[in-house]
Amino acid sequence: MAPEPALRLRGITKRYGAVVACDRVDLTVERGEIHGLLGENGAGKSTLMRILLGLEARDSGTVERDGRAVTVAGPREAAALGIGMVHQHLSLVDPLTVWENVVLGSAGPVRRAAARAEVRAVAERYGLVIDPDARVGTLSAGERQRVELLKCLRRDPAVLIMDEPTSVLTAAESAELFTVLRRVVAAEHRAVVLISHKLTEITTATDRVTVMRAGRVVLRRATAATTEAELAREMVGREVTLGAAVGVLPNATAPAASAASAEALRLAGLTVRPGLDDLSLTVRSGEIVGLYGAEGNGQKTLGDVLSGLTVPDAGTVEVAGAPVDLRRPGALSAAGLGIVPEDRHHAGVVLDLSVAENLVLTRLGDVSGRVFVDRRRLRRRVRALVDEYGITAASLDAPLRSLSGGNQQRVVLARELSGRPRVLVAAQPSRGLDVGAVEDLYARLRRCADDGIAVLVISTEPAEILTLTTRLAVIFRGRIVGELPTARADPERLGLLVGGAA
Amino acid sequence: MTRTGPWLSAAIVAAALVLSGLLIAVTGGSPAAALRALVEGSLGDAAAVSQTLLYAAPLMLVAVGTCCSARSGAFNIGQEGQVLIGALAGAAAGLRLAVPGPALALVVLFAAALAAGAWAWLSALMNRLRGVDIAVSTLLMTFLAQQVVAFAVTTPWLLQESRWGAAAALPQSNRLPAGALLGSLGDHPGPQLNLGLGVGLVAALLMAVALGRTRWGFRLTVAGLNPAAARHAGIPVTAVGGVALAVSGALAGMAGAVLLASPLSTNRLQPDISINIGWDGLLVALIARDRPLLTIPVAGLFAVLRAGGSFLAATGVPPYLVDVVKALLTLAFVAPAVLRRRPGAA
Amino acid sequence: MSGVAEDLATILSSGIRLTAPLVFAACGEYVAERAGTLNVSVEAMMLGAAFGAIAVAGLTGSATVGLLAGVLLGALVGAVHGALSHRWHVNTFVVGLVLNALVLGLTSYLVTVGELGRHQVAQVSVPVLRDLPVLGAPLFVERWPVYLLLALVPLTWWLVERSRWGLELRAAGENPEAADMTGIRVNLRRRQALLWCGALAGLGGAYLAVGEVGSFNQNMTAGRGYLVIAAVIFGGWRLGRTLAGCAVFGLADALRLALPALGYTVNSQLLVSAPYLLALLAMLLFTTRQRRPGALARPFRRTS
Amino acid sequence: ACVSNDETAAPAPSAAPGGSTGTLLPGAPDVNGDGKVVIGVLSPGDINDNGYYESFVVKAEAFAQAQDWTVIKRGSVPVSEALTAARALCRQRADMVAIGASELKDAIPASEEAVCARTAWYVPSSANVPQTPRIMLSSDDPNQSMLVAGYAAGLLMRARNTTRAGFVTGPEADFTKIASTAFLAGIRELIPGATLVTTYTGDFDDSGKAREATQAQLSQGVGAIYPYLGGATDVATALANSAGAITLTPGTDRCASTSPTFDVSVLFDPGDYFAAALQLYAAGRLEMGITKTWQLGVDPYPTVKLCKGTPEQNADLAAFIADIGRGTIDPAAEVRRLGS
Ligand SMILES: Nc1ncnc2c1ncn2[C@@H]1O[C@H](COP(=O)(O)OP(=O)(O)OP(=O)(O)O)[C@@H](O)[C@H]1O
Ligand SMILES: Nc1ncnc2c1ncn2[C@@H]1O[C@H](COP(=O)(O)OP(=O)(O)OP(=O)(O)O)[C@@H](O)[C@H]1O
Ligand SMILES: [Mg+2]
Ligand SMILES: [Mg+2]
Repeated sequence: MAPEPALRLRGITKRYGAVVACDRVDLTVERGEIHGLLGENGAGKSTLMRILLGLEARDSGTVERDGRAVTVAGPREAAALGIGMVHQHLSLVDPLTVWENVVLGSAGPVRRAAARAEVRAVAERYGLVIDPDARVGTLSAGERQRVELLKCLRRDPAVLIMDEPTSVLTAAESAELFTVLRRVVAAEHRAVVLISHKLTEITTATDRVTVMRAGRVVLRRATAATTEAELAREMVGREVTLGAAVGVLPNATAPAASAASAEALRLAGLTVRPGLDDLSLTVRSGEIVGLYGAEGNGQKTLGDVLSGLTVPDAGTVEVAGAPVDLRRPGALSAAGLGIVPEDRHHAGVVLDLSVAENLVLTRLGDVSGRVFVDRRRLRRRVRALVDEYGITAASLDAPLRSLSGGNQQRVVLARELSGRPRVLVAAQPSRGLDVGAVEDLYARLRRCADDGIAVLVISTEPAEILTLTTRLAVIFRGRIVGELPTARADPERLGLLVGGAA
Repeated sequence: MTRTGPWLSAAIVAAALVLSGLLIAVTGGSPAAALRALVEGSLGDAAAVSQTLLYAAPLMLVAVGTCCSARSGAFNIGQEGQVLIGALAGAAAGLRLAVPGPALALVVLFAAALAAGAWAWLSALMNRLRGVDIAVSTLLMTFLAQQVVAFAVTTPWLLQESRWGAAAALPQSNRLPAGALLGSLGDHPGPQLNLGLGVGLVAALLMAVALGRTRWGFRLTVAGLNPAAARHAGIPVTAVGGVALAVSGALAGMAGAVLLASPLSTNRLQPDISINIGWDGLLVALIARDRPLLTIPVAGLFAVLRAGGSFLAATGVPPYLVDVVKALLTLAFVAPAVLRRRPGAA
Repeated sequence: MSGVAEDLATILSSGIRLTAPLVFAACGEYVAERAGTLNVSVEAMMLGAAFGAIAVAGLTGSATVGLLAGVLLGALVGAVHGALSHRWHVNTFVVGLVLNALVLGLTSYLVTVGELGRHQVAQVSVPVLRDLPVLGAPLFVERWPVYLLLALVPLTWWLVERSRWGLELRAAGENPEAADMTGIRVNLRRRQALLWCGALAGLGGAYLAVGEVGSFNQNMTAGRGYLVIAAVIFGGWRLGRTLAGCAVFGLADALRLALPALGYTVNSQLLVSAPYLLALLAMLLFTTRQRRPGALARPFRRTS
Repeated sequence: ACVSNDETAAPAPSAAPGGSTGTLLPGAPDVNGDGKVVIGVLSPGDINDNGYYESFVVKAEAFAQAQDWTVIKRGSVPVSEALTAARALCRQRADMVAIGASELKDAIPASEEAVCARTAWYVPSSANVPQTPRIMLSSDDPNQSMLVAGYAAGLLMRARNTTRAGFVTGPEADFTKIASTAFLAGIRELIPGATLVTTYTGDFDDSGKAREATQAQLSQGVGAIYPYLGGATDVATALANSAGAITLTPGTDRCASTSPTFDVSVLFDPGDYFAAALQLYAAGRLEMGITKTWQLGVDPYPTVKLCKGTPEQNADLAAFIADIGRGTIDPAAEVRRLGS
């Protein structure tokens, strides 16, 4: 008789309010296979895995391990069932050492010597070299990822879930990781679920693949029987050229900025330790420049600098030819730089304030006298913005928290553009947006460029970069390692650059 | 927000009161008599109401200040010390400055606000320079303030009371001159309205307007709710927090001056001049959910307990009961807020 | 010269007696803070326990039973604090201050109701060792609960630094989100840490009552709980330095009380404020080297 | 821009005149004529301290109970709330407001107010409270009792051949300094080279600290300990007992106490003075506007007694007390001569 699959999910459904993150999802993972799980942002992949791990309660559906229906109350129970996960957002505790982090989730007494020896042994077995006594806070992104892997592998999981494990790794590191995974699967007969946005990775490393879209499974196939083009099409829901994988207007219509147009944003020698290392970049008016790179290479720090959250150790930022005093709060905004931050909840909006208040957050001076906020002027302005950007909200006074992600994003964009900036920086702008919203967003960014605004798009998505930008720069370990016109780029070239092989 | 909130609050408050009643009964007292004494002492006649209003004023001032700092995200718990520093500065100004007549009362208020504001701002400074927790430093500085005042009133060349003859001088200052005192409308035992209450009410109103209607208030609120977004929006978060903390300290200091210069005290600086008004004011702000106008009724409630507490002795119930009731009431008011916040957060 | 030795012995033994209650409570507070709770209710734990110890000793006639009751009462305060701030997420400072006010009010109230009397646990003096010069009397003639410290301090260290519970506790105090992902019940660990804190602070308060003093009077802890918080901050969240902080505070007090007898005078206000000043200074001077728990005083609720 | 403190300083004490200028309150003891007699007592200290503050209340209660009067007692009144607390008593129709110690003297202005118009006032003083027409002052001279306390301690110390004594008290305030100085002077009457160690713990009620201060003094070989304390008295005394030191009481007669034990009872018990006043009050003969000055050696209180004195010691002490009573010894001068 055929062995039961290592893992079988049936009819898993999860709702967050009006959002159906997972909609009757079925997923089967056999022993001895690497199973690719694919889907655009917000398709519900992570949610599905969190449910599997017991971090989230499912609304309905069943989970079977080796043919037995199980209930998973939490990560610890999952571990007992042989399910381990390497998280997309690292679950490491910085001040603890590597070995302490590795043994953190297990039970029983802590035996120092044994634990360290074990960490060494596991590390050796999988080729993940690391010092067990190092403090995790001092490690690089790649090393942290290794710790995260070790933490999971140490428990000998029968089912190993990896949520975008390569997003912070170099190409070489990724290749090494897949070798390890291959060995784990072949020799030890484990099952692996690999979540990734990188189509190449999926096609080369997996045996079978499942594609999700908007919470539903739309494709289930042996990897050998599919192509990257098909996967991309299924993921997005329409025919796409790989160069514009997100499925919006092809890039051709974007006007190339003439070299003659003015330099609107000039970053020179920006250094933040750790994070940025002598980063220099120029964006001209009317140009959309993409800053591409694997996650964890300094994009976040750059975003923080341009949001005014971090003062760089060295380097200057010039807007429209004038240097900006970065120590003065709000100086960048005053100089004409608008920014849609990567983590909107963190730096973009105040969830407990109303839609109206969020819309005037950075331009308070425009709607108030010397002392008092002019409510009438505020409402007039806010109503205009809401209409112009098509923001859907129950009322202007509703707390921003009650808006959907797409609408929150629109609020930020509307606010930043309402100041008529010369430069617009958008960090991971499509993250968490559905296709329609992305289309709308891209159209708006293009229009900005057409209006003579210099646009800088910071993104980890090759598709986004290839679709949207006219010129791209690749960031690696906090510095720019290559710049080229987008027309001359293709995914392979980007893949090479991203690993620092410029 | 659900409709059950007020009912739940009422139920839990009732539970707190029943618990206090049980405490009295178990220890051999009469809960009914205690309740009657509390009401009579605080609301029974004109003098009682006047007394209650006298207590309400400094409580309100402390609480209004606490609203301001809490909204900015700076969690000040050193009000008791700030009240003391305010009283100290007020006494020094009132006793040492040769300002004529009622103007001196203003000088006393101003000096108290200035000194306590600066004292509180030190915590903001430590936070800015070395990341010292505001809650921790304001708490520790309360104990320093107590010693500073104790030193001032036991040191003859500072503020210790002038000695007459060979008799012992107590650890206290001289009485403030009449010009330094806050005037009252009416006099004991009739209805008496002290200027201090006016100061408290005006502070509450101004703070409500400032927080709700002005640019400053808006920026402060944003800084408190989301510092990162605030910094991005060009709001100097640490400076705003520092100002809020200083304002909070200044209002607590003013409460100290009101204690010192109103008929509530003996108009001398004494080590126990703050009579826990700082701690209580913090609780008032907490129950009022950091809304300045709500502090008015809540301060009133606490003032009722305080004024009524002085009548408890007659029933044989130890006045410490009032402290127990206050603590239980605070817990009662805080608990439903928690239950209510739950569904929203999911 | 023997005069100097005697003086030293006097100050030392007095210092140990003044330090011991602080050390008990500091071992508790240290654990609570490592788990992420800046617990202000130590004062309530100590005072409640001091009252409970004497009251129960009076009821049962046994000071030892009183001591145990103190431990339980302290833990009870810890449990209430934990439930309020780590189950219902009420601001932990507010909970602490309210509990302090509540316990002070309650004990002051109850102490007026009945006579409590005097109860004291036995003194142990270790033969031979007690005759050592200078250190003999201070170290080897003590009320027996003091010797519990010989086990409790290493136990506290072991629990936090070596046990799984402590590892999880530290993770909960440093990065609750990551700990949660790993399957650690953050708020449960924090509540447990508060229970431990309550039990030990309770032991400290009970020791003060039935060990050192032998009776209870109103507000008898007189701010010792706040001193303990200052000690943990002064110690930069390391157990050794925290206890050193307690010793400094205890010895400073001992010195203040002994100096007049030795013929010196000192400014008492300055000495009384010294611990708080020292704690503030320690924070101002050593911030970079401190191991302040990353999520100290930050509540944890699972959201994503 | 500074003016001197003196502008606001209290007036010089008026010499206490004899009984003749006082006024009798009509209707006493039911001064307010409501058919009940209510005595309101305010104390700045802990009224369960087993000592000075408690005694005041206990004596009042004992007397009132016998007369079927009501007593309202409030302990631990913050000094800054003295006035407020006194007014509250008047509003509760107290016939007499009695103040436990002169720290609460700022309550006195209430006696002039309309609410307290029909109320008798009893205020203890040690020459630091000015006389007003509406209060009865009960005054003693701490120099007298403390000098004699020192003398009594000196008698016992001489017998034991010790010259060092200790004085443990709470805050470092004027009245504690004065007490300690007079105590030392008293010892030196008998032992000219005697020394006194004074330790201020900062708090009359912090037992833990009082104990350590006592311990430090005992280790320095003091032969007599005066725990001039409140709630912490018993703890300090018990420790002194265990070291076999001579002990004295801070105000009340505790010769009968067995745990702890005292060798000298220093009696300046506010309760005794108050009981005497209440006696007059009950008879309607308590006058306001006068000062009753309690003279050591003349009145039964204040006084000092040896709990286990030999007949010679008792006689010595009695003679010394009598000398003070006759005025042959001027305590103030003695304190100036010997106290430093
Ligand atoms: N706690 C939550 N509350 C509300 N909505 C949520 C929550 N968690 C996830 N969602 C929503 O559920 C949907 C699925 O999210 P999920 O994180 O599973 O996406 P994903 O496929 O992992 O995307 P990505 O590729 O960006 O990681 C998204 O629309 C997201 O906004
Ligand atoms: N917690 C909430 N309280 C009140 N209203 C809410 C809440 N969550 C969502 N809503 C409302 O429900 C509506 C639907 O939300 P949903 O997240 O499905 O929007 P959406 O259609 O997916 O938008 P977008 O495409 O912009 O993400 C929104 O308009 C939002 O205002
Ligand atoms: Mg995901
Ligand atoms: Mg009457």
